Amino acid sequence: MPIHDQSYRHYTGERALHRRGWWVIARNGMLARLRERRFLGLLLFAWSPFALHAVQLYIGATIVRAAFFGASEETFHTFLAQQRLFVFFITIYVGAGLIASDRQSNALQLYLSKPITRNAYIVGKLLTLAVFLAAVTWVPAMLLLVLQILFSGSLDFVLDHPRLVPAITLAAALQVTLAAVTMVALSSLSSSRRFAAMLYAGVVIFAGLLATVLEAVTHNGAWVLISPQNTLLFINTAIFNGPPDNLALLGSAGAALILLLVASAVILERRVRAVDVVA
Amino acid sequence: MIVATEHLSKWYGEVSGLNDVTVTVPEGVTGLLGPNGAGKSTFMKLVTGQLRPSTGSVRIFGEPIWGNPAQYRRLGFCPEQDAFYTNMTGREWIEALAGLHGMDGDSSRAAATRALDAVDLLDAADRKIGGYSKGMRQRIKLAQAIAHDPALLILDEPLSGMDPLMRRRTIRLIKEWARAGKTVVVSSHILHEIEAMTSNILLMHNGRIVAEGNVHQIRALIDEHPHRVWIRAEDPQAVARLLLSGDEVSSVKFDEGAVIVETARPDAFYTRLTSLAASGEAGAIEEVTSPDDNLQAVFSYLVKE
Amino acid sequence: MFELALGEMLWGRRAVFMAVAAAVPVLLALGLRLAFASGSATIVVNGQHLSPETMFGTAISLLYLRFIVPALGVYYGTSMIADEIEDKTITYLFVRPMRRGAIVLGKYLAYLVCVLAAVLPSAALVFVVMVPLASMGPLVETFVRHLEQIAVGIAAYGAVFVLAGVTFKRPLVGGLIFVFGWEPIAAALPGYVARLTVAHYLQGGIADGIGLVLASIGAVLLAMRTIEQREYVLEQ
Amino acid sequence: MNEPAVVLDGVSVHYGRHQALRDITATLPTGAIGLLGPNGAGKSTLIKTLLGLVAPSSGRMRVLGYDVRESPLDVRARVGYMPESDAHIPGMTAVAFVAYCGELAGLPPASAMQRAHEVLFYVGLGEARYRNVETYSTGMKQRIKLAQALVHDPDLLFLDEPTNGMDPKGRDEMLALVRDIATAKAITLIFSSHLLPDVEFACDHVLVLHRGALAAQGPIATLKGTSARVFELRVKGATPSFIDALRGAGVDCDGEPVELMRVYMPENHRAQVLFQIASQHGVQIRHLRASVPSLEDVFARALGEPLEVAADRQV
Repeated sequence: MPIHDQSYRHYTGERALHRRGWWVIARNGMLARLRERRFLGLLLFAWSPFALHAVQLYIGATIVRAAFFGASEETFHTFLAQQRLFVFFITIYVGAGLIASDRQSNALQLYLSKPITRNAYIVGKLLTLAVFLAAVTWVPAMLLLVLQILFSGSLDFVLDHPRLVPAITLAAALQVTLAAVTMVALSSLSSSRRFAAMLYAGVVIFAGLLATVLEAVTHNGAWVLISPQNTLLFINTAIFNGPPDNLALLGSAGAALILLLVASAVILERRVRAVDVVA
Repeated sequence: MIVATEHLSKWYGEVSGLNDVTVTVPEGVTGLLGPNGAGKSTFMKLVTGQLRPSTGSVRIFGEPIWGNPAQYRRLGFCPEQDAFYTNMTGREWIEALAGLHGMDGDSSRAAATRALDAVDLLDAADRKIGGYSKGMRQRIKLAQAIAHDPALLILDEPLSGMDPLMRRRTIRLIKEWARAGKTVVVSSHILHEIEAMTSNILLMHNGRIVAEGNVHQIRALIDEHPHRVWIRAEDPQAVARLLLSGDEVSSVKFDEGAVIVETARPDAFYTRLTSLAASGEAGAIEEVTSPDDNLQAVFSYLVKE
Repeated sequence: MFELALGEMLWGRRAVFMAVAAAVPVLLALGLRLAFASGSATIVVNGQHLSPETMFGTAISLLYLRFIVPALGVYYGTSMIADEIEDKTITYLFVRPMRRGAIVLGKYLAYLVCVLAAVLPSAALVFVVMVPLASMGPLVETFVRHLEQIAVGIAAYGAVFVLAGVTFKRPLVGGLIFVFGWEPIAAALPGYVARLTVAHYLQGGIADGIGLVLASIGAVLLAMRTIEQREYVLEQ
Repeated sequence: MNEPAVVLDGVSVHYGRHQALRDITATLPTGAIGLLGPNGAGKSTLIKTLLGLVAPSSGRMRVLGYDVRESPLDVRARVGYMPESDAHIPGMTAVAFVAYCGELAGLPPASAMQRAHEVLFYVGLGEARYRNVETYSTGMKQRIKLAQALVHDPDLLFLDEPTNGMDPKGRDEMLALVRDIATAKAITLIFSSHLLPDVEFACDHVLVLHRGALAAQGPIATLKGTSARVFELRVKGATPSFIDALRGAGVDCDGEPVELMRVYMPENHRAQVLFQIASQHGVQIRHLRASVPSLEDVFARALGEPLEVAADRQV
């Protein structure tokens, strides 16, 4: 056919039916964020404690052989606790608009009209946030471990502390999952990014404040349960330093976190729908 | 004249919204047309006193509108944007706005009921506007414009979002208001709906008035597009032969069962055609129409992009 | 216009915000009162044992005058007109046969009535809860003085931010910076700088109070004139 | 593809107590189908049900040969959906947005990007394809919604009010696109709109819903039926005596002479009579046409509304 049809042509290429929709969403979400210079600045800033610790390890391993500079299980525990601040900022920066902006621009019905399941959409959005959170918690922590081994020139540090790697992984996983799931759930509640961000910030700060104040005033540890942040800290301490004397509190702390995750899942299931049932 | 402007212009910084418009709007329904960005909404905002003219003047009922709120007693405006107090019910909203016209409790309630009945929203009157469908929101907007029984109505895209039945009912409503002596200016992108309401138009493009008045008169004046007439007849060839004998016809084309004639002098041509059809000389002539004597054609001829 | 504005104040997030602003101090007062009653915690500030009465004085000036009253003023003042413009519902009010200034006046008065009705009782409640019955006598006089300050503060902040709301495009952010950024700094700076804030006159005596009320009326009138002069181009 | 695109068998949908769809049974042929109905008649519910986003309480549906309930993903992979309201994914350029939709529909990244460019040119957004979608005008937003529905080359396309909010030129171009897609590209098209002339221009088959039930269905031509002895007449130089003469000859007419009049011809009369009366009174007949019932009349009749013709007479 000498004159080719310039208008619409049918697609004859490859078409993988059940492509991993969630990976497409996550990858696109992450790339969109990585293009923003401000966010790269935030990520870099989030790695500054890592640099500090690295220098500390270097000094510990070379100059004065002072034990206090060397790594110990506690350094990783405090490192993860310190990263809490950056987890908070990144969760809000990346997470607040994840579903809220889609609702505001009506993108949700576009997503759902594509051959992806609702769960794929939710997992894709969760992954976008979780990957960045892991990048400022688990990844730097493991890197510190590797540095420690390199500097000390022997594997015995890891051998002496067999429980260290699983502990770091578990603690980081808990921190990332809790932040990601709750933030994405809050993001699905409204169509305004700012509202979701304020809600998350309000809950974390207010609950944290209240819990610490009441604990100080009443000298009773149980108040930790009302703030997800403090509960997480309590559990992470248990992970690193072994079970605390008050076992019952540890159990209820675990239950509180699970309850929070389940509640978020229910919110997500109800809010990510093709039809908002208008009475 | 109800609405009159003289050398009216409006500039937003360097962007020109309206450019030296001198126009008068007669009684009855007038269709305000033009592509996006032609200056229609700027024109309406000037006529309803929401914007101050940069140069020139705009008067309704002979008096300027900007900074002269008394005029709003006789003016009803239905804006295009979808903006409401979603927590109020339809009735409450209309009554509150009617109240702002200085009506006391009872008369504003009566006015509200009248207006809601006119737009067929009485049954949904006590539901919150937040729960209204797009079509119902459009009708409640119309209701607030007519509640105080104004003599001049400016409607910006009044039919958008309405379903076909509601469209037809609203078109009939607008024609009734016009018959009842109100002057109505309707802006719309849906040309066949304007045609159903009126044949008096105001065509704008690039901030200027391109044409105003009766569509058919305007069509007749567009000389670079000679008047085209489509005639369905038993024997199109015979009709063509007879018509060619006169000098009004400039070209002839054939369509199955019909002949299409172009003429530069429509009056002379139509008179001859009517008598030819009456005499039956060229056989029976069943239908006569002019495919491009309508708003769509006028619009596309005058608004060349 | 006043009824319409009153109606708008009492539904949706505006009412919630006001209720929270009024309720939080009362809750705090109750919490502290409980703490005192149970005796389990005594708050010692720089060595001197704080009694409830003095607590109440600082609570009023710090909590109300420096935080709640300006916050309400900023939120309602700026959003009064700016919200309607952003939502594009202002058009319906502009095409009514009344001076546009009436819109500002109606809304301002509705704001005054609602906020006074919420904040003053809350302050009274805090007073009753915090100050034990016995030593209430002498304090009543200063309490009334505090209530006046709060009322004038509400009027002043409201007026200033109504004016801001009518003139600027993004008044809320500017307002917040003014209240929580500029005012505390200015108070610390020497000389006349402090005079450039509302807070300064609030602390002052009766003369300053009256001056402030007059200034508020002036601000509202100016806001009314501005809204009549300006053109509000509601972009698509 | 001759087997029907969509088959609905007794489909009903409930939202809590409210019954959105009531036992719909219909077979939609390939080609362009108009989906009509007043607000709240269940149009968007039907589309969402066919997309497998809403589970029907009863009945079965087959779309493009797939059973919607069993393999919703297969259906949505072969279907394109252009939503009614403004819908875009925030913060992306047009070409990135359309390519992203292509990937979500199952195309590998490279093909998705290539298809995105092609489809954007087809809908007339060639030059603006690198601009951010938020900067688009209403007309351009409608076009990009069509582009994202076409990127994965669907066999069935749902268009919800595609010409909404566009100016006349934009609407003509969109309608030309829609007609080209349905006819030249052999893609079946379900076109939901309130603008009946648009539907009439683009579609040849129609489905009318009313309060969740099927009010009418079938090719537009047959639904319209033949024209009664009603003519549209517009004259120039009309005089009252002309009108009386018309009525005298048993030809009833209403409407204002200067506008379009409706003329009811008695059985035995032919059009010639009108011409004769007109020429006797020196009146030019500028427009005389058998008044073919419009899609609006079909719509009104399906919903049990009084016919336009009859309705006008009462006023």
